[in-house]
Amino acid sequence: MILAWVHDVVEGVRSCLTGMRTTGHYLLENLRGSGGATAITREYPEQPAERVGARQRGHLVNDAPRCIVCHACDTACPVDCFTMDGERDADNKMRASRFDIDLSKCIYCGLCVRACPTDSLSMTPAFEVDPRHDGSRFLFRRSSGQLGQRLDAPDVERLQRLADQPRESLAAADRAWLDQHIDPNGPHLIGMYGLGYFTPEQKQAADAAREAKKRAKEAAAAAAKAKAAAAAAPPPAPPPPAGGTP
Amino acid sequence: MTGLGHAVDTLAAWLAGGPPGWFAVTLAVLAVWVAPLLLLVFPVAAFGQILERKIAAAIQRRKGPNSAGLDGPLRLVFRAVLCLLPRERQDRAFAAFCNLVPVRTALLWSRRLGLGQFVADGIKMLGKEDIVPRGADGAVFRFAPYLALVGAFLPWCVLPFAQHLVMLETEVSALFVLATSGLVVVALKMAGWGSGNKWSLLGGMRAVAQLVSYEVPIGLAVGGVVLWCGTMDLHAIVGQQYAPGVFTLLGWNVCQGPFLLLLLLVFFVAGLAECQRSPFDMAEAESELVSGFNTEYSGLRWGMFALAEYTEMLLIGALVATLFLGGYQSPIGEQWLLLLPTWLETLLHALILGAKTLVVFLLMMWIRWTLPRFRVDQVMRLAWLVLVPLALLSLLGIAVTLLVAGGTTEGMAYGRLAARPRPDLSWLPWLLLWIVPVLAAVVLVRAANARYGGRHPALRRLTGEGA
Amino acid sequence: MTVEASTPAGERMTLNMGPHHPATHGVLRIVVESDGEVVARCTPDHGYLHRSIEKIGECVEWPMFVPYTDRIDYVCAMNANLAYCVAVERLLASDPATTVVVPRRAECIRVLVAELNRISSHLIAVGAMAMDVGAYTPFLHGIAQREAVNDIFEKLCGQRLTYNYVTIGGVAFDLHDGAVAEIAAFLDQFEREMQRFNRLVTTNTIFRDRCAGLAVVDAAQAIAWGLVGPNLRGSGVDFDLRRDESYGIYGELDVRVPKGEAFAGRHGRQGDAYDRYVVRLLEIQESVRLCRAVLQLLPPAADKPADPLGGHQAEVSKILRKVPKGAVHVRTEAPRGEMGYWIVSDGGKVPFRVRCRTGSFTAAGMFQHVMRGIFLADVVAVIGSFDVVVPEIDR
Amino acid sequence: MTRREGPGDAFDDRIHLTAVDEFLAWGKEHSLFYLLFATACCGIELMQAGGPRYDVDRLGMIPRATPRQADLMIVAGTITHKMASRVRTLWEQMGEPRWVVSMGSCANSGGPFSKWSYSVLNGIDKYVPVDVYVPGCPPRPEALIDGVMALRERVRRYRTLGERSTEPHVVAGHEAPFGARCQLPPPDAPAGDGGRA
Amino acid sequence: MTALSHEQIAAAVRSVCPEVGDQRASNGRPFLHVPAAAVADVARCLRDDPALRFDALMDLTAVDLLQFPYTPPRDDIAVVYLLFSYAHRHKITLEVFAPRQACAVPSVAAVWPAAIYFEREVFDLFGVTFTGHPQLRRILMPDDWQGHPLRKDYLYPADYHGVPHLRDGQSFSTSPPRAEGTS
Repeated sequence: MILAWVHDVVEGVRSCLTGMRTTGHYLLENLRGSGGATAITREYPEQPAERVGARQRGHLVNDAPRCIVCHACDTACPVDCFTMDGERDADNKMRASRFDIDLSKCIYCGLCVRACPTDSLSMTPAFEVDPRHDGSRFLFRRSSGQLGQRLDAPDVERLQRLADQPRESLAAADRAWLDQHIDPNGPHLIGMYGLGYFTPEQKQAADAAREAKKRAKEAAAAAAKAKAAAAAAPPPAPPPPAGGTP
Repeated sequence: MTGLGHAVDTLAAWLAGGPPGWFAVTLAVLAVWVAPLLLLVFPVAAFGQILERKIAAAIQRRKGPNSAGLDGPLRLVFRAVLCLLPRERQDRAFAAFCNLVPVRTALLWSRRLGLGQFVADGIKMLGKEDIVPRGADGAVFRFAPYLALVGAFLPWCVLPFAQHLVMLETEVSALFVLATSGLVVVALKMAGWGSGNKWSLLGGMRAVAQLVSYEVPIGLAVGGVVLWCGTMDLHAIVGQQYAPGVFTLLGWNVCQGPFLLLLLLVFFVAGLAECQRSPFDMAEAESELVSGFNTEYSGLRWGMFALAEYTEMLLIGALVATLFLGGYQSPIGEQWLLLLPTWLETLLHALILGAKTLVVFLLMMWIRWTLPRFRVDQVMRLAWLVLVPLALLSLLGIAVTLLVAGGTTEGMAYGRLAARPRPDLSWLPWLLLWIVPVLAAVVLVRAANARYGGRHPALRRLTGEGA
Repeated sequence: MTVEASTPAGERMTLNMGPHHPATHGVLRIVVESDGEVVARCTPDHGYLHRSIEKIGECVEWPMFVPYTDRIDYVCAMNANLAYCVAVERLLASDPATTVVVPRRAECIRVLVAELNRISSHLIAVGAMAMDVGAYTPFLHGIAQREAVNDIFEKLCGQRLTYNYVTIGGVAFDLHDGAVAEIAAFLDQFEREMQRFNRLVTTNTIFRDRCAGLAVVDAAQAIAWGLVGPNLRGSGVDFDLRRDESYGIYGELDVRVPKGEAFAGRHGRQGDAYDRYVVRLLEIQESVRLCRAVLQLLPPAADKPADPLGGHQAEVSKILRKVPKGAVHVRTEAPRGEMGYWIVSDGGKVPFRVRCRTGSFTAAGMFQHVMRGIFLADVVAVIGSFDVVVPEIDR
Repeated sequence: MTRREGPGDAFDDRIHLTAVDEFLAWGKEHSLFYLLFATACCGIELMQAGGPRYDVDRLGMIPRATPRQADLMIVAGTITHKMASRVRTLWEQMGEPRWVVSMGSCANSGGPFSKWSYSVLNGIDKYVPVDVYVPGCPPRPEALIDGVMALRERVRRYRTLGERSTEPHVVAGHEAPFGARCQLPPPDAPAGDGGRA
Repeated sequence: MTALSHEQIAAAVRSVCPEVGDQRASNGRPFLHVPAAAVADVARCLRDDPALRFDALMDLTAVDLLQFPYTPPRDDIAVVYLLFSYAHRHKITLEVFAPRQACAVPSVAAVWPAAIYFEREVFDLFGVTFTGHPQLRRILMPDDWQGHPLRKDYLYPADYHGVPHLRDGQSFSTSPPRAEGTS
């Protein structure tokens, strides 16, 4: 029994000393400083954040000019964080007129990036979101009622301009306008990426051009049809009686 | 320095004209002794927290606090000095001042070393809401931190800092230390009970059980020293440890045979437990009891508990130094130190004691960040089944040594301390005193190892011993 | 080692441990009926993190569920991804028309990342256990090692925790440039660091004595209570799905299975908390060995670097529009033991039922059985030794 | 302590009150003890942030297990309906001044569980006022530190002695351009059986 | 250690409980259909028979068959027992149909203690009552939660204790419809 006691005490002391040797090793290494130090701290705010690799998923951004509004991302997204509108431009190609990503919902899973056929969606390594640094990537909180509101380029400019001023110094009209468009307590954190891709004039022009094209196409089709009808000698079968079933 | 005692007397006499005499004496003692001591011990204890965080960081491969420098307090001072200038000018002046190269360097280093951290922590605690929970016993809850501070502070009164720097010279100062440090028990119990929280209550209970148990090995360890030195006066114990010659450290108690060395270990371990340090921090075991007895404390009151803990750590360090490591004596060439002018000698002695305390203090931190925590029953088992038997064994050994030694001989006079009788040990018994118990211990350990063997092979593989 | 509670049931103190308690690994709540320091009875209360992932499985399409598997067990998301993907592949294989063949390189990468993630998961497990027992430093050293794994994963797939890397039919990306050398270098230094870790805490007598003889579960009990993985092996049952029901290329690898052998010697018993802890450490060693073996097996990358894994992802997503009708139960060995997916498909693009059986759930079921007559301080050690991760219990 | 009102008061600019306030705010800023409160995935990243690589101790942040001693609650992870009242209780147990960081998509808005889940609270801001939202799923520890730095900006403007500031919420690691005071939800949260206890 | 085939196991079970039916799922996975009343006896037999020795309950879960393309359609709740034998290394799947309205199944918690939690979970999420269970109460959802969420006809709550469940702007309030593509 005494031997067991002695063994326990001695082993206890020895193992504690072993532990202290291990920590002492770290202690000395790190107190000595850079040489041989095992401290792996990155002093983030002072030093820039580490960019580990190109695949890093810091933030989701959409390169709006390349987006064709195919909704592939929308379909692939498990959380439905996209809100997008598309418009046809002069060449009858789809372009994003609005592409919002609710960053408060986004789970950075990358499924949309994999689904994107034009590679317009991508994950950036940067995770800091600074609305003041990049106007094309702008974050607002909005309430659900405001989600449906459409902001055009001048609106966004106005939003950005007013953003840098303290609220107290704003005119009442401006303040009201803002309250109408964003809500700091709103649940949706919306990154407005492709905002205002069309100015109203551009949109009008594009619509007009597309309309003209469509009309021309229809006219051509009608002409072709008429020609074909004229060419076909036997008259078509009699139409079914009106009303379908008696 | 009897001068200080005179100062107390003079002040008391001067004050005695007005208020009643006891009040004057109290006031005088407060002014001359307590205030400076408070001003010395508590900032050091607060600084100990930063030290601890830095050490923990180094052990854990981190950097530790390095963003809070002294610029905050400095700006306050600046604003106070330039209070008549408009704010912008103050700012400009401050920026210009901070841009001076030496100031900038100093601020940079203060930040790197985290010097401002404990200022910031203290300031924050000051501004923190002082919560007394609804279910708490208000008076007990509020009073407990003060009591803890008092308990941690009182033992310092009898500690000899230098030959001439003892606040209270009594014949029974060792007993005084043991008695007053027991106040902390009450404080912790009050905190635990008064909080009206089950975790606090459990923490308080644990604290009481642990502290009361560990008073026993501590008492036995002190008793061993008292037995060896033949006095209960801490200052006399320090004087007893004086040895002539270059290597003054040969006279220290710790060199007086393996039993006193063992007692040092017992005292140190029990001291760790007394100040609730890991591995004995069951009373505030974070992963078990949320925060133990101080779960409900916020702000400054919590800060007081933390301060009390660090003060007590310092105290244990100082006691280890005083009882076993020659107190304020220098390890080599002590007799030359006595030839210096009194003020210089006092200063050096205080610094030496501080250094010894610091070493023990650092050791406690090192242990804290290395070892896991004991369980309740293990703590008790350690106290009663390991430390107490070891202490008793040492006491027995010391007693036998004293018997075997051929009576007593007149020791050395040390400074203003008179010579005291000491056990008559010539070199051969001294050598035997070391060799015989150590040999016995080695034999016992080898036998135990042979009987119970080593670890499981898998564990050896894990630690790389097998390879 | 159990202690009898002497106070009668009516006079005991009821302690609410959690849902916010520093040692309950998240939001586990355990109602402890204690007689002073002794636990007389404890009742776990779950569901504080019940996120209805199984319901979500019935709502989202087959590939869209993969990110959710990350969140079933975020400590080892790769293994969780793998479990689901293997199950879906097994389901697809029931019809030759929809069978998906995973390219060999992808299989190797899967095993590689699964084993790396097992390492990092066990690091959390053992580190957290050490922290619960009061040693904070080993936990942070474990975290430091985990950072290295995270770095590798972040380079590989861009995320540090919820990877969404293993996909149905393969993996999302090929290994990044220099990955093999990087992983090999990591493994080397990791082994050295683990030795220091073990010297610091595993062989520490205080730690050992706190875990030895604590919450002993013998083999029959472990099986009956449905313990799996390291908890089961800690009780001495020699069973590992990687070896005994191998999936992927585990069949080609020589998986050695450590099991509990009363590592604490005369202080402990087989199946105590210390055994479970040490088995995890031994599994870390085994995973290191497996990683090295896989690196040897790894076939060269395909010619087209952008499309390295057979280029059948588009095809797979087409297949996943119409998954054959039927049910499948596939279990894989995650760090917390068997992760069994019971998947029912009604032939559509959305699963009809996704059931995920996890190791922590049954381990948590065992709590009220083993947490009786132990000390209050041991409650956290027991939780740590079973290595429960709360979302795995609650899902 | 009384304080003169009025924006243009020169006395305010010079008197020590502001200086002391500034000093107190400096202390708070550099000593944000955070509540050790982690529910899900983000909790692991929170641990990693406290770990050697990111080391928030550097910024004077140490974890506290009890809400009484914490200044900052980092809501890391999914909050379910069952848990939400506990979060509220914890928040109520913290002493003033206190701050809340919502970490990750789940705490911000329910994130991946906002659409199909029946049991997840869609955003912790329904229960406690949030100062900083950190996006990410989970956010990198660096992103968390980024959010904490934004919070420190906010703490710097906290006035202990003078008038309390009416700062807007902070969004995504940076302050919202415009904001109102944080509005507390009605304290209807059932007390449950002790959130922390 | 001799692993038995599915047919052998089925035969052994049928000798205890003749009503046990056998079915092969479309992907070739065999089930044993056990009448609800007999499941505890069958379970005991499966565990205790030395040739079978199903000592482990791998999983116990349920499927709501309400929208499953069965012909004819049925709305039962199928409780599924996945058994494994560590001794013999063989597996079997039991399926029990419990009628939707009064779904009660005998508990197997006395046979495999692991079932305590599994059955509580199935009770919580599917509303299947396990008779003879020692502590049958909700395990994941709060005690005052309405309904059993994993049933296919479960209605999402509008709020819980006054806190709205749905984000403003979310519109659905019923169980999500089956996506197209299902038959």
